[in-house]
Amino acid sequence: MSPSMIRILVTLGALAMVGLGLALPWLKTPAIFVLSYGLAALGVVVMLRGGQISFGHAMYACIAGYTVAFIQRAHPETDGVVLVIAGVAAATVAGGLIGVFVVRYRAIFFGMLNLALSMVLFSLLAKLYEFSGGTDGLRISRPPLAGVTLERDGFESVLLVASVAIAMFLGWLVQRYFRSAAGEALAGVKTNEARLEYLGLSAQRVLWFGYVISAALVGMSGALFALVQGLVTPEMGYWLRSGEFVFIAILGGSVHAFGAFLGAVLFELIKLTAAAYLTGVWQMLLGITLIAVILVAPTGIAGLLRMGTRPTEAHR
Amino acid sequence: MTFDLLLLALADGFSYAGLLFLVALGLTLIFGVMGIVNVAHGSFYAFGGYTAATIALWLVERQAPTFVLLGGLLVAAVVVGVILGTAVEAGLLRRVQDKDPILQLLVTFAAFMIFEDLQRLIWGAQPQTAAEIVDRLGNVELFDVTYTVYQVILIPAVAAIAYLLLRGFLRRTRIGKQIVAVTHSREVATALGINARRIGWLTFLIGAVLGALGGALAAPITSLVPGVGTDMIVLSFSVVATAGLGQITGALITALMIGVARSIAVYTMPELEVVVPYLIMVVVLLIRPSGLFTVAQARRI
Amino acid sequence: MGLRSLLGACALSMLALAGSPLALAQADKPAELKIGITTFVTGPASVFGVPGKAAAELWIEEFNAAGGINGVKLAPIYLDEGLGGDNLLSEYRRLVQEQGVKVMLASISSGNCNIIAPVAEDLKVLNILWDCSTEKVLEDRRYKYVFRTQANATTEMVATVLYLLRTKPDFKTIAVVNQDYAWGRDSWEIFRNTLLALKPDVKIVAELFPKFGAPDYSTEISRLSALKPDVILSTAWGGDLDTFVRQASQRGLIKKSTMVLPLVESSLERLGTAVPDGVIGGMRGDHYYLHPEYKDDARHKAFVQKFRAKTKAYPIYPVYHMVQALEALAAGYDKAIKANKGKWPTTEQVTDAMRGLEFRGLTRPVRIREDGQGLEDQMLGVTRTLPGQPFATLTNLTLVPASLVTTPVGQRSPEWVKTVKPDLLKSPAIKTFPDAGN
Amino acid sequence: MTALVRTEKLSLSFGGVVAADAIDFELHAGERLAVIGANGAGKTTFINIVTGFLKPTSGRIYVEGKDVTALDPRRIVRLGVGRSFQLPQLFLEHTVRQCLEIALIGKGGGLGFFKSLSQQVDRKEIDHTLDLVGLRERAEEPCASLPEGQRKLLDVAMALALRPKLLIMDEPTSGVASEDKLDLMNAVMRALEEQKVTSWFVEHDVDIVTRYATRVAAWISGRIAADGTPQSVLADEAVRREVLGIA
Repeated sequence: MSPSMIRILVTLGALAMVGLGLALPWLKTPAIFVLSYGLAALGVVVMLRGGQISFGHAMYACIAGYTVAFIQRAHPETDGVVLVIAGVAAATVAGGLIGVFVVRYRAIFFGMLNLALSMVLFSLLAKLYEFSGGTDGLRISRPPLAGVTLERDGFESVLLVASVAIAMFLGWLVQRYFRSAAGEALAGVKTNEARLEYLGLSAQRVLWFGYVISAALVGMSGALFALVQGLVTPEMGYWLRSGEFVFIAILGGSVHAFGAFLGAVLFELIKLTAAAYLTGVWQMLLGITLIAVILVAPTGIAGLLRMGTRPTEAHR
Repeated sequence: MTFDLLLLALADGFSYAGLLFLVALGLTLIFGVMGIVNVAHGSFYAFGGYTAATIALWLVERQAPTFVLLGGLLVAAVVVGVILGTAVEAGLLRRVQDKDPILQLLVTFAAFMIFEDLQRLIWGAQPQTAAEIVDRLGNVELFDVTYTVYQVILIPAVAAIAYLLLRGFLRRTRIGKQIVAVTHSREVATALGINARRIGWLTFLIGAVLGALGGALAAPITSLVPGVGTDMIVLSFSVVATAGLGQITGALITALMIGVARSIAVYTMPELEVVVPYLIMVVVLLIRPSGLFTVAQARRI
Repeated sequence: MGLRSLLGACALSMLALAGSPLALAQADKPAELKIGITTFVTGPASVFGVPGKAAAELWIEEFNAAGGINGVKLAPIYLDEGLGGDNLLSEYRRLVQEQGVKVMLASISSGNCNIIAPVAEDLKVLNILWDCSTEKVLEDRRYKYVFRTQANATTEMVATVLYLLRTKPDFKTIAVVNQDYAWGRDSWEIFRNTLLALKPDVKIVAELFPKFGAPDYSTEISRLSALKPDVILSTAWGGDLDTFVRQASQRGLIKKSTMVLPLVESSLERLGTAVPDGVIGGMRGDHYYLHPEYKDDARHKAFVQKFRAKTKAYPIYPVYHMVQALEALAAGYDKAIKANKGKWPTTEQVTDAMRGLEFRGLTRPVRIREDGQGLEDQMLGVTRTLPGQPFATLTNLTLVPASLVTTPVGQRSPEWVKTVKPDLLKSPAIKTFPDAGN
Repeated sequence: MTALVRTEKLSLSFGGVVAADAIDFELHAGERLAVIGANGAGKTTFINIVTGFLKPTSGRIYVEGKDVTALDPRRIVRLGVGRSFQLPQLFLEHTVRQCLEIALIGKGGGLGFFKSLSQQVDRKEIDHTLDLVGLRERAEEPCASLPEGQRKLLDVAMALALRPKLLIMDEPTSGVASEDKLDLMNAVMRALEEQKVTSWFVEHDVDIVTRYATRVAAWISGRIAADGTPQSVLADEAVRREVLGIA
């Protein structure tokens, strides 16, 4: 699929999302959740490009979400834009610090260390009731957006349009990153780290940049999620949530940045279908889908649609 | 904390560690041979528990003697381990064995999701248990505190027996030695004429039975509810990672360490109880990236 | 969302984009009244959700057979709370905004009630908090569209303290083992403050909050056995309560200390003979199939029988809560229709009617205050396993009127419970039922 | 004149096995060193130590007089020591051209995040390197589709792209059909000649050693048993017995 085709597809998808959301108000929240999950999966995709899988990335969504909640608790009138920026910043800084340690690890060890860290965060948030509200979490009331106080409907419309714009912009940015020196080197970490070192490049440094970028993306996801749900809970950082992000990333495929959003749409569709028609078996449905994708299309939907421009992806 | 309390904490810790160890043992064994972290292991635990509760209930209704009840738990573990283990290994993992390890891990994750719903479809949402066994085995007193024989004696004993049997099996039998060989190097073992595929399947079954045995032994003391495997998988995972993947004795020591640390936390700083296993795991992994008991291997190009 | 509705949605959005606004016509009297019911079908709280759902199915079937509300039948749509807050929110909105649901019964989880209440207000949909107990949701904010047809945590905990002090006035030490989430923490805070207001010399020797869904309480039980408190409180429920009670009973802890288990009624049948005699137990209201005032009431008795036939179990409190919510809904519509001179009311007319509404579920009548909070009387008792019975019965039952133990409108529970006076213990409104011949 | 590479009593042992035994070694600019020795004699281990991949138990390594003993491979690479591998180390998900582009990241502008890598690096330079090793025609193909010989060439080309002063090649002709070995070595040596790169290669084929090397070092059990002109080393009795297997 040519880049211009992808551009048209993405634009159409974005328009459809905004159009549907505005026409059918009940679709707004699922649409924002899709974008939020897509952003988080995009963060996971960045790590997958580097050949690393993290079963703890939801902790960055959690960090961003709680940052939003804490700031709002301290300063109730804080603008939503500021809250989101602060949330992303907190996740990014945390990613930078944690990254220094975790980029020394590879494969299952990388995954485990991230998992362990996220479980420490999860357990602490669940336990420190006075501080974090325990497992019930903290409420977030509707903040003004760019100085304007809105009713729920308007607020959600603005949030939807903003999320679409953010997702498009970040997706484009990440795709640029994949093609840049740092991004190609990241893919090099996956296929041949030793060679990278023998080219005078630090695989750890390359991976660290990727890690920070992925933390920021998941952080953005968490901040949006917190605003639209109006509540943050430790559940946002539980390992199952991280697993869902990985799930979506694999579903979408890591050959193109926008694959993550396709994955998120499919994921949400399955969940909503199951909720509406097959109560109680949504996990089974998701599990079967995942196995089918791995067996039939290991490069995900993006791979099926040949969104990757690399020849190898077509050759596989 | 007084000495008495420390002993009480040890008694609690041992019993907790016993269950944790059985589950972790299965997980680490499977990793050693297959190189896969099996997320569906949590489901083996849950299914083992539910099946044991069902069998125990049926036996109690028929006034079965205590040793039959205990045998029932064992049967449940073996049946569940063999059926689910075969389903996951032969039904799924074999089809993806030449794929990216990330995808292999995700296949077990998918299996876990499917089992979660399956388990609820079979046993419903009401809590289930097999408490009768505990009552029959009676109590012991320790510093004026009553303990159940089941918890402070039977569970640690079963864990110890499982450990010794497994170690003996791996060291002394032909198949056991083959398993060890595959753990060290699949290629070399295959070159030596070992059927690595069969060994993989067998190990997976043993691992699955151990996971299910953990659940079956938990059934008399816990209430089985949907989601019971979800926490167990990450907890046993932290034992395995802290010990070092594939380390059997390491898993035993780590399970004891986590079990005792956790119960000491309940006595001294209850707020930290849940965090303890994960804190230990993070600290250990930061200092010794491949776990406490793994011997570092030379890198090759 | 299925493919069909997605396609429909696409078509609709095209229309919308083409500039034809969707006019939502207000039919005078609908063919049926769609109501959304959120309940746990999955997850640990399905111990409440599944019986609650069964109750709804049973009640609605009968109600529709009898003609519904003025000939309008109820059409329930069930949502699974086990999907998690974000999905519940999406589904909730889909029901209201796409399916045209006018009344929502949501929800069991206090966390979900907190998420949903402000949404209901924004969507202008009548929402009945049918089972959650957090007192905060209606104390923190005044809602127009949100009501609770049962008591809240304050009512339940203050009544429990009263019963404990009346039954066992001389205890010196207490320990708590609650689940580590809002209900466990908040219920303890209310209980503790009330207790200290009524009996300041009580010593709290341990506050344990094992995590929600903990598989094992043996360490906590060892510690409590070493501490030997006179009273042990646990507001745990479901599998957690089962495990705790079973382990405490196996290890003799229950014989050493008096247990106070405000939600034990919902576990009695499952626990069988594991519950020893002498445990102080509650039922989140006055819901008991052996309610001394209603056990022979024809409607109650028939319902218990039908429920047992359907589920092979005795009804537990969420079953009664579900019936209360549905009865309140029916009564609210009836009242609004009368006020509207027989015409089908708007949602706003129903919400007006709900305030001050008095209705009866299967046990004592409940009145809804102007802040939306229901006044539901509380009953507590002491466990006793009668010979030949497969599970324990609550005896020595005492009914505490809700008006005595509920935070007055406009006040907040944390402050109010500190002002409770000891003479409350002797209030003549508290009614004790002598056990007849057993 | 300072040696390009010098080692001082370089030793490495693991688990009781001595892989490098107090090796003193020097390599000067302009030399073409061939290293011979039986499998397990320590040839590759020595390369791994010199390039920083393995750390010696004792001893020191100098590159142009600078002590590099504690440095990582990438720092040593930056001092002008390039390396190719017995098993070609390629980026198998990339094309031939992209492999070289990645190779040039360190040289041209570092880790950019926004500008496309193919625009960041000098296309002509890559074309030139591809011409040198004769891979220009396959530039846009995925490197996973190359036959072994061309993979070896690409492996060398990636190291060469950095314009090293010294190129260490670990068995450049292994795994290549014998009739293609000379073509491959010709292409490699032509490229090295053109860029005036000193070379050090491990080789088993005596014919290739005599044809291309100006100096030969023979490894036996973690030591350099003989070092000198090809004629003298290949005539050495111990070398003939232990390395070449000629009685």
